[in-house]
Amino acid sequence: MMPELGKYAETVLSAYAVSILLILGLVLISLIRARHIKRRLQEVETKAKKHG
Amino acid sequence: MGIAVSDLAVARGGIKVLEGVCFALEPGQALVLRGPNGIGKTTLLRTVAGLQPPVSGRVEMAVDNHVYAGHADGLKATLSVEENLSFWAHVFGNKDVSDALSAFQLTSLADRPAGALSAGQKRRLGLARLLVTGRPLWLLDEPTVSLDSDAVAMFAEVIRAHLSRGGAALMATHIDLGIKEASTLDLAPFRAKAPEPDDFDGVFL
Amino acid sequence: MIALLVRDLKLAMRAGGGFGLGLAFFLIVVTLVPFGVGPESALLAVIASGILWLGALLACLLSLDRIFALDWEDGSLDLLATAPLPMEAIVSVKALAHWVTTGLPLVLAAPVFGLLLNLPTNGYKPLILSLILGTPALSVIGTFGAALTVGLKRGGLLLSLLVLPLYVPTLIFGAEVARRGVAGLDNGTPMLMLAGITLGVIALLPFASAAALRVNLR
Amino acid sequence: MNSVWEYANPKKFVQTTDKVLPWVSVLSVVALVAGLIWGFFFTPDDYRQGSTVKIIYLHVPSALMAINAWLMMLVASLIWLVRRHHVSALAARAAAPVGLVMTLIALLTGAIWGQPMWGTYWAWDPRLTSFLILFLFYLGYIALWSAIENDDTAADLTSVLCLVGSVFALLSRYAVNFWNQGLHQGASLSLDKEEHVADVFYYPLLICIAGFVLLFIALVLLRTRTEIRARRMRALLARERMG
Repeated sequence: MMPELGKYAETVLSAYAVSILLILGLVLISLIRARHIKRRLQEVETKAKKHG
Repeated sequence: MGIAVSDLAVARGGIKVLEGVCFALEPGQALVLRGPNGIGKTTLLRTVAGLQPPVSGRVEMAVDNHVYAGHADGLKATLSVEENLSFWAHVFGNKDVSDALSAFQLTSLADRPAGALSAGQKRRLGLARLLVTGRPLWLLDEPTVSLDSDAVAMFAEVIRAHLSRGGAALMATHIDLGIKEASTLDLAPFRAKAPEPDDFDGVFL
Repeated sequence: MIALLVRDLKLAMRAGGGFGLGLAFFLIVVTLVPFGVGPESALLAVIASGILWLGALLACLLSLDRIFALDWEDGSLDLLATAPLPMEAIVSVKALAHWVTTGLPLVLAAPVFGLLLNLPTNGYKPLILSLILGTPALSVIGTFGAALTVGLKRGGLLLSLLVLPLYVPTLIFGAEVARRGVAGLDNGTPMLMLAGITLGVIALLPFASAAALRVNLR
Repeated sequence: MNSVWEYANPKKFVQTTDKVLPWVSVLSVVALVAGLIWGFFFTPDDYRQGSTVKIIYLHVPSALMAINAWLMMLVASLIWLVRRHHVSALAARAAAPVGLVMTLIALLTGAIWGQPMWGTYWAWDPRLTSFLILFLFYLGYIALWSAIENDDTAADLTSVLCLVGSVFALLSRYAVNFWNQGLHQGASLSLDKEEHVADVFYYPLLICIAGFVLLFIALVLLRTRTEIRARRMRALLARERMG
């Protein structure tokens, strides 16, 4: 399955690993923050409506 | 010469604090803004002075007509009293500062560095700046802070003289200056209503 | 406008630090470099012009946050904004005052510091010329950074982060003029570029600085 | 209400992106996975660069997006300054960290590729240097956003910085080219030479670029929604404090 990367295997694999990790990290942080803020906003909104 | 404010709304920190403010000021008149802390007196004065844009409404007055004096006096501690004053006189295109010095009884302190003045003396120097600008409309934010009763009387005298020369003054203060010409505007009725929380609109609230 | 310039210069003189501090910092940088790279005069001669440019840039950076901070704290900035001076003129005068108190002394001191770093004799003229042409741009760009960060509590570090990338073109062309001068090459092109950048920022950046300052005052 | 500006209303924006976002996300994942798998497993090695040529599928799209993200921020800043649409300012804010990560990927993959090709991780190649400077611009922009408390002030100041920064970024690009023209004479050491890229490399590369573009759009939409909500939350809290 793995293609023959030859003597540059380390280079290519590390480039892919670094990039994919960075992208996944960014996506993950964005998603977590999106959910967090969404929940906090709901809390604040219900509170604001209760007090008028 | 005068100033006309119509249906003005002002915001502090992105939140509307006052709305529907209307008043007009003719030469020779003074208007005292009153209201509890946080109602937006400073914000209103800064908006009228052109330091911040109004949320809505209009401020109509001639250009280069007004001078603003805020909480801070804008004094340089290392410059002398006279140097401080003559700097502002030059900025406003004037030269003579002796009248302003004597009006606030600062002549004897003229050579002293502003940093060596007491709080009340500093305030007097800050107010003396109004006289060297030669502007007819004064926008004053709490002008009597840290002044003793003598100095307040001194200041009231200066205001009266200014009004009689055809000037005008808009000020926020808690102290009664005993100026007959001055009318009072209570800002409490203009407090902005909080928008409905459901109003998820262009400005978020 | 002249009154404002005179006042700022007076304040810089009386506060004591205005003229001296930047120069002292420049001297320290120049003194420390040989400790870092070794005392060989041949090596120092090669890097002298670059070090002098970097030192001038850093010394300039050091005093940027004072351009507006003091006037902001004591309320003069509010009063100046309502005075009959256009904001663009205020920021230009502030930049000029900053250049007179830091850039100009650095230009004048550079030959002395060049001696310390064993700058080749044919390098003095292009170095001084490039500093004269380039340091005004540093002050004007720095004034823009100071206008952006004037109201912030810990603005100093942020100011450096914002301003240093903007200094890149000036530094590149300025140091290139000096370096080519030392190497005896033709430095007409970078000289023109440097002058172009300086004139461009003097003409255009005050509008951005004034806009930023107005936003910060409201 | 049938203009584009309709979507500048925060509520309308959130409602619309509710429908659009899932599609964009799925498409971006499909394109990225397809493009990268095609590129990684099913393309031949370059005769000169060997298997390192596979890095091109990450390096070129991320470098493109690093620049395009800044351009998008520039346009959004201009829209904010001219038309005062809050969503526009928040979109610029949302895009900056994405652009930063793209720049970082471009830098890192470039450096990793450079090690076997140039024998060093870092060379002051004009292109690499330009991206390093771009990285600094992103850092400054993000730092300024997070340092200012008032949202409108922050939006105004970062927009001005973005405009000025764009001009200086172009100047720097030119300056850096000028500065290092003599050192790497002749040999083109840059990865980006699409002109010479053969078809075998070209089609997977196109799909990867499309994937990165879609990923950028999805992330910016998601993050803009978050910023809108955070902004509304701050407004509600401030309203509460005002009493």
